[in-house]
Amino acid sequence: MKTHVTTSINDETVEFLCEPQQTLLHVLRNELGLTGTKEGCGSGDCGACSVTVNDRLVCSCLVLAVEADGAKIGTIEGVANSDKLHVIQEKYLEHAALQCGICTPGLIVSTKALLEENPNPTEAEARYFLAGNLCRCTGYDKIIKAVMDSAESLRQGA
Amino acid sequence: MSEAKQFKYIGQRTIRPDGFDKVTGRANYGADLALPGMIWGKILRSPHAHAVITKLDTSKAEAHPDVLAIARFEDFPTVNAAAFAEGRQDSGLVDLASNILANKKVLYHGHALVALAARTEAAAAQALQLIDVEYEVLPPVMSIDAAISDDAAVLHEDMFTQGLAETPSIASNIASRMELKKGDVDAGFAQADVIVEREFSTPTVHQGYIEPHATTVRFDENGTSTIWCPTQGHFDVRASTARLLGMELGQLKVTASEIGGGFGGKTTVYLEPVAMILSRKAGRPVKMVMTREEVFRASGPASASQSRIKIGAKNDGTLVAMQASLYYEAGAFKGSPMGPGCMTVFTPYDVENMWVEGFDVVVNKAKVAAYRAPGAPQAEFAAEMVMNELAEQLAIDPIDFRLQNAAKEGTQTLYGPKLKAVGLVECLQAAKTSQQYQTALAEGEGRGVAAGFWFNIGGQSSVIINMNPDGTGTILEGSPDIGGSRASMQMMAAEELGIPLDRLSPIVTDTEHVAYNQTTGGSRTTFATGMAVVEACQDIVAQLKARAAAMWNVTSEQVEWQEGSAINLAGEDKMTLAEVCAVAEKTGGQISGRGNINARGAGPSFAVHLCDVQVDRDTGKTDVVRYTAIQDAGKAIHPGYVEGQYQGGAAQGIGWALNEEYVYDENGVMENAGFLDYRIPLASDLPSIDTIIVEVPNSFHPYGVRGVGETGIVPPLAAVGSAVSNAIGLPITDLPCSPPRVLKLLQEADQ
Amino acid sequence: MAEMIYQSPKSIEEAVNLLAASSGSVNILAGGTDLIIQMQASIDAPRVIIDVKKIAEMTQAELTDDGLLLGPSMCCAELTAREDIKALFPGLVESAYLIGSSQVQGRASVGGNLCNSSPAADTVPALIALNASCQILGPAGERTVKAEDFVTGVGSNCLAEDEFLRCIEIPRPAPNSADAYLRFIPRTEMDIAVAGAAVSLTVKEGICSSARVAIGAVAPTALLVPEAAACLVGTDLGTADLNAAAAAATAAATPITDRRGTVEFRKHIVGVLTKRAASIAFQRAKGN
Amino acid sequence: MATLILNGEFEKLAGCTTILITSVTYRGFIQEIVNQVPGLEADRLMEMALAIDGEIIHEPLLVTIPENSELHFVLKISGG
Repeated sequence: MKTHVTTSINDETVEFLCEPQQTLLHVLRNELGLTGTKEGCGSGDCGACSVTVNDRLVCSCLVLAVEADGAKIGTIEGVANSDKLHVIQEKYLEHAALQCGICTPGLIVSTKALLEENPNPTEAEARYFLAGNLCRCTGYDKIIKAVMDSAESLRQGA
Repeated sequence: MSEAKQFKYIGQRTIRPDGFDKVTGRANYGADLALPGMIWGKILRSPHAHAVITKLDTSKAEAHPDVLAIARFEDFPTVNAAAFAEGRQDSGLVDLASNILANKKVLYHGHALVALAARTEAAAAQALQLIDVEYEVLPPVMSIDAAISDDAAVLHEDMFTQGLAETPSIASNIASRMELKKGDVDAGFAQADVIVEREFSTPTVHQGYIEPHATTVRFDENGTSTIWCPTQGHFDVRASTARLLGMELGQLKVTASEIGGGFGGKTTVYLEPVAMILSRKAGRPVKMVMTREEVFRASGPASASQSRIKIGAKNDGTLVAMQASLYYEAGAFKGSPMGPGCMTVFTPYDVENMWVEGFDVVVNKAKVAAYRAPGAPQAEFAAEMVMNELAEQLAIDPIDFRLQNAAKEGTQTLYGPKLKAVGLVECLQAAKTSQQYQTALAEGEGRGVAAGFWFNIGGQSSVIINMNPDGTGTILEGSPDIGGSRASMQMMAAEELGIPLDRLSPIVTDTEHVAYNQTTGGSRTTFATGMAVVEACQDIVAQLKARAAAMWNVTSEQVEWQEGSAINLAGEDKMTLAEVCAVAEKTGGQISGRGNINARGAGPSFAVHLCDVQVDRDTGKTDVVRYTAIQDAGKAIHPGYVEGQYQGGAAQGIGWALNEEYVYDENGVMENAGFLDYRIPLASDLPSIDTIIVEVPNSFHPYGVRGVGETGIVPPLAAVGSAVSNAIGLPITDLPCSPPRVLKLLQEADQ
Repeated sequence: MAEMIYQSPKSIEEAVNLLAASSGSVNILAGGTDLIIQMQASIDAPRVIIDVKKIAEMTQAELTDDGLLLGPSMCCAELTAREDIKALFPGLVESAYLIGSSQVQGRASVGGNLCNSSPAADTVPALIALNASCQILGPAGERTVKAEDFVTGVGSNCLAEDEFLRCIEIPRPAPNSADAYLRFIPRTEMDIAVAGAAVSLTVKEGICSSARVAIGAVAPTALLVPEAAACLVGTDLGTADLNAAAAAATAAATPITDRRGTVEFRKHIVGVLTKRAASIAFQRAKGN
Repeated sequence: MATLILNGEFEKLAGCTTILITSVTYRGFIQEIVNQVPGLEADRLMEMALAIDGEIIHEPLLVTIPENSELHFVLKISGG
């Protein structure tokens, strides 16, 4: 029996029907067409599906879609303000912090969560906070530089 | 040549043209496409590593109300069992088919048996349970030693070792042997004051791309069938699928989606031909997506290897002889990268006497695929470990030791040609003066140095550039962009035409809009497709000059192209590119440039890596504390993405050296088929990886480009291995240097 | 696939009644970081899912004069952000911080970690070392079980089908007390513990006056190891004392060999961790 | 006159390490080898890439072989 869910995704009210065992990731991608959130493992080990639920960073593959009822969901599609990129997105591009780009949406959502929680992280804190976001292309160096540079700009109110 | 000339865009750190879509989540990857009426395909996989299929009954599944199609080996029209028996099929095609849908025998745990398509993903998963299979289980052959032993179970009754003086009459698990030699190694070793000989092993590892294989296909009876998939080579996906299904190339359009990592692992097909069979039978579009577990069990990992290396030197540090025996696991079907392994193992050194033999061995593991400089990391790991041990015995600095024997222009390689200008010496010198090498080691730290070589390739690339009336242009290329190559195509075109970057949009188009392009691999794209882009631009410039000449009523010879404008040498006139395009209508129609080439003269590249580690002697755990990757790029078009290739290769190599390995149980079942227990490096596992770009131009490329994608994974295995060895004061011979293995070495040494 | 029902009670009472009413395959959903993976993996998923995160008490933590009343479903990210709790129980907070990634800590909870009852659960040794007890609620009423008795085997615990974990109580430590938890993994993050050790102790005039040592991932359940604690009590944790405690932990361990480590490796490592965790707790208790 | 240098299996089959080549076309070059060394089959040779003075050419069908050049057969490399 499908359940009716009313939720907020990137500050827009969204309603959908889902099976109780469907994950939030599955519904975002396959029912709502929000494919910016990626699936790399389906077991919470890669972070490609990172979203925020009530402003807390989670793997959407480890959240049931029904749990979204009455909650506030944030996805990569909501990070930029229409065509105006968020500072973090600009810094990822400036620092060449992506190659294939499949991990990038998850990393940007996680970086945003990190900097909202800790606006002035050390490099080590950034590396540990982002340990759940696997990237196989970059060796992380440019990602971390982009994160530190984003933090700097945001502190200066960019 | 590139040294002299000042560039406007080449060498700048521009913003990649595909960047906006990738940071906003708009970019569409393999699993992101949904078609109207689409159904879901899933695959039943073998629970045994080695078995004969005695019964395969799909009738119950076919009866399931939601199941619309079933696919099995017999559904490959051009590769049926009969043709196989009569030996009419080339074995490559049969192996390809038998790997994606098993034929009579399953050869590894996870081997695809049969596929079905159902209305929903859940129904497809459920229906798989209804398929009735019976097996006669055979003993799994899980290592090179087991595979080559006389009493080994034979995987393929029709496989007789190739490359021997005479082909044996008894089938074995050794697919082929190769031998390369120059000079006389025995005479060489006779002159040696010091000889080091050791045996090494490396485990089965996976490329570990974050995006699982996925595809969405639609079979069209009367028109063009379509495939959407993440691949390094959509033209080759088209070729394989067409051959397996007996289709004409013109009946099949393949679109390369954005690709979430490949590293060589997405250069072949697994799902696409199977999905096409299902779509043809069901008359509906079919989508298939591998789970992460399926990716580990049934895509193409990289060969495990065993090797024996013997190197001799004189007391003054001169190398006199190098000898290697290299064994590579191919997985279930022949075709490991043993050949390139033999050809690369000693290439960094200019030594008179060399002898190398290699063996391609089949085992009950997934068929290997390419992985970044395929074959080279395993072989050069072993060679470089011995080089460092020799340097230590000779009490010579390991960089000086390599400098003394380094390959350079004119060096006769073991694999054939003499080297043209290469940058190994420059890389070694840069390493010597690097900040890391100048930094003293702290208590308990160890340092490792290693060199690495990879050929790089050229090959076929086809590019079309269409100019618009307003002077903007579209670059149509057919090389899937796995690391930012669209940025370098845009930069090279803007440089050639002399117009701003944002006037040109590079697009990786489908198989219908440009002619054949070889797969993105072999570090060929910025080199070869870049050459095609330059050729297409030169084609356009010639036309622009002719059009301007027509407007001025002079000959083309009287027109010169300077910084994006036509100049009339006969007068004062000048027309910008946009102005010429605007009058194209009057001067003979719109302007397109074409560059269809088969690029030669790929520039070999060398790298040198430095690794410092700290080893916890109580637990055997290694932390990488400093790392520097130095490599000859020939010319870095976009330094940011060149550094990214160095850093990415280094990170993968560090993972290979420290923690990555397939762990199998006694039945040949992989026990760690997930990112939880197949441990690729995390952000918190790595220090910042410093890079030094060396530029010794490749004379065959208009900008001096060499490939940079692969060489960076070659040195890390020995750089890390030697650093650990240096830290614990014991030899390292087997990868990975995981904590239990290192602790065991320390404990054995204490007793 | 079996029809599944999702319930999200708003009160403890509602949860008790739902649990009593739903016979057969029923699961409590806390963070779901284990349950949801199990659900996706198995064809026959549980028929009833009771999500307890919408019950306020289940996700709150209160420090009283007696100690900590921890809502079992408070996510680790929220727990590790609580400086007041960290000040009293640094080892427990460390163990919660070590569970999975930032993303997983946004969901996973100490109660979920207990109820999933994995031998490698990071917070369980920490709870045992802190002498924690578990308030269990069912139709028959409430009962209390010591943390070391809660988990009964690999993936099994003392909860009856109609019971659930309502609260975790941790007594307020005596003055000059501290705890520490260490685990060993091959990488720096993300892995499942190969071995873990938690030590909680009290110091009087530079001497360890009382201690509890618990080890994880080296037996079917996390173990309290009094023999190891005995090696510490009455000492200033000199090298010999620490080595004795390590040896006792190694002796108490009965691990298995699997893809994450061999018997020999795990027995050795749990000793090393016990030694190191004891030193850290000792330094903390002495206030440096 | 160009010099073909043989290695590995080809050297074994040929029983020599160098062959002098007079033809300037690839087709003639292959024919010349087969004539001189019956052990070497044209098909096998034409599966290989050809290196002319160090430049590796995967599809040499239309090359002209320069005077005094050094030639090697090289296994075709694909890469990752």
